Amino acid sequence: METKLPQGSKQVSDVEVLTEESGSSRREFLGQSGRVAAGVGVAALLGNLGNYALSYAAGGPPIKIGILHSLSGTMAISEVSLRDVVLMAVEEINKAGGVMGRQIEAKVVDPASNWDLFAEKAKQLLLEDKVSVVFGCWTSVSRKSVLPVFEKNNGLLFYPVQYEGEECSKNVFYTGAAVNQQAAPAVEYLMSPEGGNYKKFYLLGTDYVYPRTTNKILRAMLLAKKVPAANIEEEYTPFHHQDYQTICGKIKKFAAGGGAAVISTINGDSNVPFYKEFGNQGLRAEDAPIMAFSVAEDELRGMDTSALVGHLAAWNYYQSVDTPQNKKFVANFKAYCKRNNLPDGENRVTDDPIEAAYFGVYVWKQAVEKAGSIEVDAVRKAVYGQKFLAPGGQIMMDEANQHTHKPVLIGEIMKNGQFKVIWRSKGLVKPEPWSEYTNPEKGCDWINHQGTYQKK
Amino acid sequence: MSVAGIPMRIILLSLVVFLPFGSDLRSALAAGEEGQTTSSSPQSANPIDQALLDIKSEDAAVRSAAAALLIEKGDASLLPKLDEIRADADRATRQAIKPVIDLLKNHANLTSEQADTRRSAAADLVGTGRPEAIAWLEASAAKEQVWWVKYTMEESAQLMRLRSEDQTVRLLAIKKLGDLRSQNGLSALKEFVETGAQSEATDEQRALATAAQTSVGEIDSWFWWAGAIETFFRGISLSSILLMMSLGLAIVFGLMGVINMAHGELMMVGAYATFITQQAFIAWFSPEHFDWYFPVALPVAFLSAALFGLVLEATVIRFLYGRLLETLLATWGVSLILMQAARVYFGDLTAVIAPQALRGGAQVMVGVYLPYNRIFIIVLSIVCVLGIYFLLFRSNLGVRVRAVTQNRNMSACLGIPTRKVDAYTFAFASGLAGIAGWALTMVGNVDPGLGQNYIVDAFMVVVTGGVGKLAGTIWASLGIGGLNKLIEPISGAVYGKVFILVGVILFLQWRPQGLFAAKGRNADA
Amino acid sequence: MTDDNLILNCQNVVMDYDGFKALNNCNFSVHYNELRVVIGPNGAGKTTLLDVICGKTKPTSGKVLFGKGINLVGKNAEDITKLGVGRKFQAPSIYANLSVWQNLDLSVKRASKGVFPTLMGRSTPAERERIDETLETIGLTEHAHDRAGSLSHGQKQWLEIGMVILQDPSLLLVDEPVAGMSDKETEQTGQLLTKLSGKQAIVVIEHDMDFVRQIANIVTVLAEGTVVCEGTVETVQADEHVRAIYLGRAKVAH
Amino acid sequence: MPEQMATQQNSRETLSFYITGFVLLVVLPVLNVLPSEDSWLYLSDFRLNQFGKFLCFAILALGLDLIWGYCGVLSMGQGVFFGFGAYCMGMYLALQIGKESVYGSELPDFMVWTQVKELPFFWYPFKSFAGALLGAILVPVLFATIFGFLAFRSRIKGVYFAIITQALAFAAWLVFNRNETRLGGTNGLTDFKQLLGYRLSDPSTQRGLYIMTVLALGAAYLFCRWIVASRAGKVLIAIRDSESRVTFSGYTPWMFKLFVFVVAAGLAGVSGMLYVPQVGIITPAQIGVLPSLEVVIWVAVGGRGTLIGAVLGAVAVNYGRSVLTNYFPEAWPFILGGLFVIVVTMFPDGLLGMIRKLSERKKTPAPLIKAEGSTAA
Repeated sequence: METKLPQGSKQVSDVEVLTEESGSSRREFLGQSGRVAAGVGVAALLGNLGNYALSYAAGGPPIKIGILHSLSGTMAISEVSLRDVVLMAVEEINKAGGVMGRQIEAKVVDPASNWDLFAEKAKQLLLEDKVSVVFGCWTSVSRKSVLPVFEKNNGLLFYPVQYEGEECSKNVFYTGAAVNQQAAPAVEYLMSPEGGNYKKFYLLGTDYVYPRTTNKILRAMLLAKKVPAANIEEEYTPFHHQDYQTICGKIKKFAAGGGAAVISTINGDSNVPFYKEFGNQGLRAEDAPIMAFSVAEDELRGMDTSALVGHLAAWNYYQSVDTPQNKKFVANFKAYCKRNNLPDGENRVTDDPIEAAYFGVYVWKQAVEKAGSIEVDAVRKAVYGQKFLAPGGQIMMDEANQHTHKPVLIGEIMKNGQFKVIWRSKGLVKPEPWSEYTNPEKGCDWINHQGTYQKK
Repeated sequence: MSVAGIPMRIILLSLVVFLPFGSDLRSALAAGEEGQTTSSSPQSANPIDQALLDIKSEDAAVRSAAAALLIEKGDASLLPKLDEIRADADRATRQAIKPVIDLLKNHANLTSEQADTRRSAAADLVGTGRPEAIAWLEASAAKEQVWWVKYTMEESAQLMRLRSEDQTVRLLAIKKLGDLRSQNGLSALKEFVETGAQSEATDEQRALATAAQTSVGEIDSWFWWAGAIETFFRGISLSSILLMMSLGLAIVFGLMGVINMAHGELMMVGAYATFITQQAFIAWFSPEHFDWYFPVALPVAFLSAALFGLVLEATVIRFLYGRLLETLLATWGVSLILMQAARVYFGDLTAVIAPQALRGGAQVMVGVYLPYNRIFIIVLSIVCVLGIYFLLFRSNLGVRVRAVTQNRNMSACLGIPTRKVDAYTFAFASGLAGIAGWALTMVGNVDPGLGQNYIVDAFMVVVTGGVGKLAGTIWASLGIGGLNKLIEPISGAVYGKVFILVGVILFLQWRPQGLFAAKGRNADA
Repeated sequence: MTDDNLILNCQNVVMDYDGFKALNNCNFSVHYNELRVVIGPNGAGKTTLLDVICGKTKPTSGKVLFGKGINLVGKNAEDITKLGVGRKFQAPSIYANLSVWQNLDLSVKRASKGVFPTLMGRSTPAERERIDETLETIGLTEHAHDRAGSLSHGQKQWLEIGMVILQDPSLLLVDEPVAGMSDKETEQTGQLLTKLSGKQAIVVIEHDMDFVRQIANIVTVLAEGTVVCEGTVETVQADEHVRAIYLGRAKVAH
Repeated sequence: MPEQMATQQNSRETLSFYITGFVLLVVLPVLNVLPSEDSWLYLSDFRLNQFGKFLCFAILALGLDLIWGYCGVLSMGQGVFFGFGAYCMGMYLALQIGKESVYGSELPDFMVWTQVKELPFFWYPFKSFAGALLGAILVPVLFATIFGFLAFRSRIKGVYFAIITQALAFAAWLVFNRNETRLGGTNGLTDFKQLLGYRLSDPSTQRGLYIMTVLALGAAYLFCRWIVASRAGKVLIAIRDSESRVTFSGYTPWMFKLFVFVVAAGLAGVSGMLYVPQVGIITPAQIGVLPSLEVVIWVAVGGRGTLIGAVLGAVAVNYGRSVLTNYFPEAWPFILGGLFVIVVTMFPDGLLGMIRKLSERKKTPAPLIKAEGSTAA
């Protein structure tokens, strides 16, 4: 098997990138005019039209599933891709004969980046549309807001994004990473000789539950690894914060003398101003690398990557992962976006949450077939221990704790917005919803216990 | 998807589903790697070539010996080979190879053409900890022309001297670092102070501690001032952004009696115009001319925002003259529409690549580094203010605009085409927003929410400054921006903003009409 | 210096707008139950004088003594109104979206006009009677329940006068009441003002010399912020200084 | 003769009030309970609950209508007062979760992950239901009193006031988003379990809450109508038409503005208080600039200056949103923005104004409230 990553081995020069892209950019530039009309209408219709034609082909009435991702508002930028990939998976499955011979019918709703609306739309999917499973949510806030709805009505949610852990709901399957599958190994890597022996850590995040909890765990971990408290700095900025002058000044001071790294859980549109300011204030990736947990290919797609090159990220999957099934997946996704006139068409990229959303659908399909039913409790039991060859490689659902065993990959940002994998974990990492550093006494188990339990 | 593709896909899918689950992904993926690294190669006569092979050895001692040899004998010509090895290497090899690459690369870079590269190399050499680098650094420093690079080389050399065994060398280095006001030396110096303060410290350590204490004092007081200057600069920088935004707002508010909530979205139009210009350059021009897109984007941004402004004026605002609150609400609606249109059309985060000239910054003195993009915006805002001043107070058009402002009917009687003046004024203010958007692409991203980020602050500036007074807008933006940056290090960004709001409300208690209230008979008509 | 017969006594009032002195050491006094007309060229400071008296603007310096020696300077407009100064603006200032009757009802003088008394209060029969009387006086009985905004210009002016009357002011300030009125309306307005002058002091600002002649007893001429001349219509018209001001102005203006 | 007209209109209004009340209070819940789930008459729990949410918004809209529609003072910060009420109730509900929480702690979940060890002092009053009820009304009222006093007394008017309240909404949004505020940050408060011992997940509890909301809306409507019909109500309109005239009639306009601003804030608090148990979550997203402005559009669409218009607008816009986001999710901001523009420029009287114009074309008396557009600063 070829292990060289194409982007890793070939040093793509500045000029090459520009010329390489020029062909498609021109097309894109010229073709944009037709997109406005298409964009508005298509999104809404996709959910239904594509599937109706096939839905009554064989095996009984279609199985209804729900897709709960923001298609408007601030989170749309990230979440629209997840809707796209779930619909793509549904299309693939339907073409391949559906689930137990029944077609899948996807019901797409738009909670509009409004957390309250998430709860309402979740209710609607479960109570009105009576869907058998929901794929959805991005932010922890939205998940927290729909959680009571799913628990109350015994629904099933596949949640595809890395998150802060400390949750163990039997109505949710977490296909993204827990903290010990992303953040903790990344910081351990930075502390290792290979990673650069970093000794001081500036934990910078957007002010919400994921960064707060992650940093809480990281701080406990760093303290346990004998990093003095004085060498850990923690700071939070509001959503959409734009002016990072003061913070970069602080980091500069913090990093003077070397040995410092920035652990960034900055979310969304704040990243560009942050990285720009970081570079413009004379800080370099060599002085103080930024290790990010919320910057993936999809976010980099639109960014000016020149300010980001050399900085790091930790995920469980990159588009550049070199497996045959991934090549196919990436090509399929681009083709799907182009075929359906989605914005940016074949320039779209895949990333970790997109992959997690994608294999979530297949895991559910396998579980339904194993259970021979779409009934939530039966499906849930069948999910435990399911394995699937995801684009990034084999993954496994945990036997008891609702989470996913995944590999951890640390990547370096390259000029073309892709990642060069510079470190990977040995095998799959077992998910720990309750961190060993902050909640060593707690565990999550729905087979032998009722969810969260106290370890003896 | 073609019809032929379907069976293909089904086969693939079933393959995927029924693939044996036992196989460990990691081993599958890594198979190639291991195969390569274990293959040992024949002996070679050249010691360097031999070392290049040895460094891949599984024996740690062999590896480190090879590394030592490479550092001693090697030069920059080895780098491509080393990089090649590194790309395929396993973890242990990488770790062994890293210091070699670091040292050789940085040594070579000390004589680079680029000042930045030389400086980076000088800074990075400290991390290698190899004493031979001191001589390189000092030799380069002697020849160096750029003061900041020279400074870094000297600083790095002294930082490495701190690790010397020789007491006098260390003492001298400590003193030198103090003289250099070296911020990078601060943590090391503080360590000396701490060691010296311990009860079991030797006399030598105490002497070092005393010297270090003096140096730390020097550095600290220097950086207090440097910090103050940087904070001041940041305040000015934020103020200039606010000013750029508020100028257009103040014009339409003061001269036309229109509150334009879509002003931020007109900025967004300017930013997207810049982005489109960039895309056009990528598509149609050769890469070496790429940086020209930015100056070209200025008129594009101005004109496109002005055009949007014209349309907005003609379709919405002209029905609402004299109805301030209604203009506020209607333009808010327009802003929602423009934002969503951008979201649907551009779909995503898009960003503009800064031209080379606006990247990085200038080291004006030790501890004070001013980013070029910020300096650029400050200068731009000054230019805009001067431009507006001349246009409004020194040009024919300006006289007409002010005439219409003061007495619409009379102006109409005197033959001034008031409709046109309205439209042009609004378009001009919109164009200003476009310029602000153009400039903002240098500090942030281009996204549909661009306008919303600063709009509330900009309105606060207009309200605080007083309606229709250019000077008020300038002073208010300086005040709000400066205060914000002054408070922020203490209170954090959020509470800083809250303090500012409370401040503005209290300020309006004292001066309800703003800083520069229009006085006169019709003041509160 | 106080004169028992004076309801209003402005002493050395200066109103300085950024260097432009709208009122410049203006001394102006009015007796109880007098109908006084103030004339003067544009920009003479007539409206400013009324603004200063009723508390709309604060003078730069000077005193405005009202009734038994109360200085109005520094008091806010509501309080001055409660003391008994009524003001009618040049442009009709009425509540367009309320009925005529409601317009008047809001203006009736009441013990308290605070929020809660207003919230709870209902019109007493006596108040209704007064409102009806006033409607009669200003000739709007038939329009009592029309939206005030639908009245003609002259009717709006009368309505505003009616509103001011209901406040029972002892001093009524009227700014150009007949501007834009037809001849007939002007005459009726004149009669209305004359009728009222028996009960309260009235200061009228006016340009229309015919109207001035119809109503005026004593005329004060204001120019460049000071009183230039005071006396009967005839005296004033004969005054050389006054003629110079008007003619001089006229030359410049045309 | 005028009284006759007024009473005629009054009786018509009273009748429609009773009919609407009957439908909301009796017919809808009965449709929810009696028919079988397959019947076309059946109103699902979800829909009833959703309707309850709309009615909460209607209370919020009533408040804004008083201050903006009648008094002409545009407050773009109503979301803040709504949020105060909602958070007060939310804090009570969060404390009622107790050991049922994810972390099994007596403290609300978010305090566990933000490492708050002890309940902050300002949470204590909300341990009791009475404290929450009182807080939900008093907190917005007190805050509005202070803010309004500062703003109105110094004669901050028109757009100045609008911009200041918008800044208020923005600042409040930032502060509530901050985890140091100890109110749950961006996540807000959620995962509520019970209210006074009733499980919030029970349809019957939700039905009860719905009925409470209808009753509150009815009371709020009557209260507003009483204000509007009183002489003070006329003063409000008078202030809108000609503030200086009001001053020269001996009233102190800023006191009336303050009064009505405080009433609006109190109504917003009540609305928020009822909203939380029905929706089950409150986050800063409901406090910011956009939600505050959406209230304005409800009122504008329904018809400002008419109480029924405000109620109608709130329900219609929200219902439209709920339906349209299902079919054209990406189009909703266009529709909302378009509504702003069209209503403001072409239909200043909103839906109700249009209906009136159509139905009363032949009858002469113009509607009492007609937007003259004279609300300049």
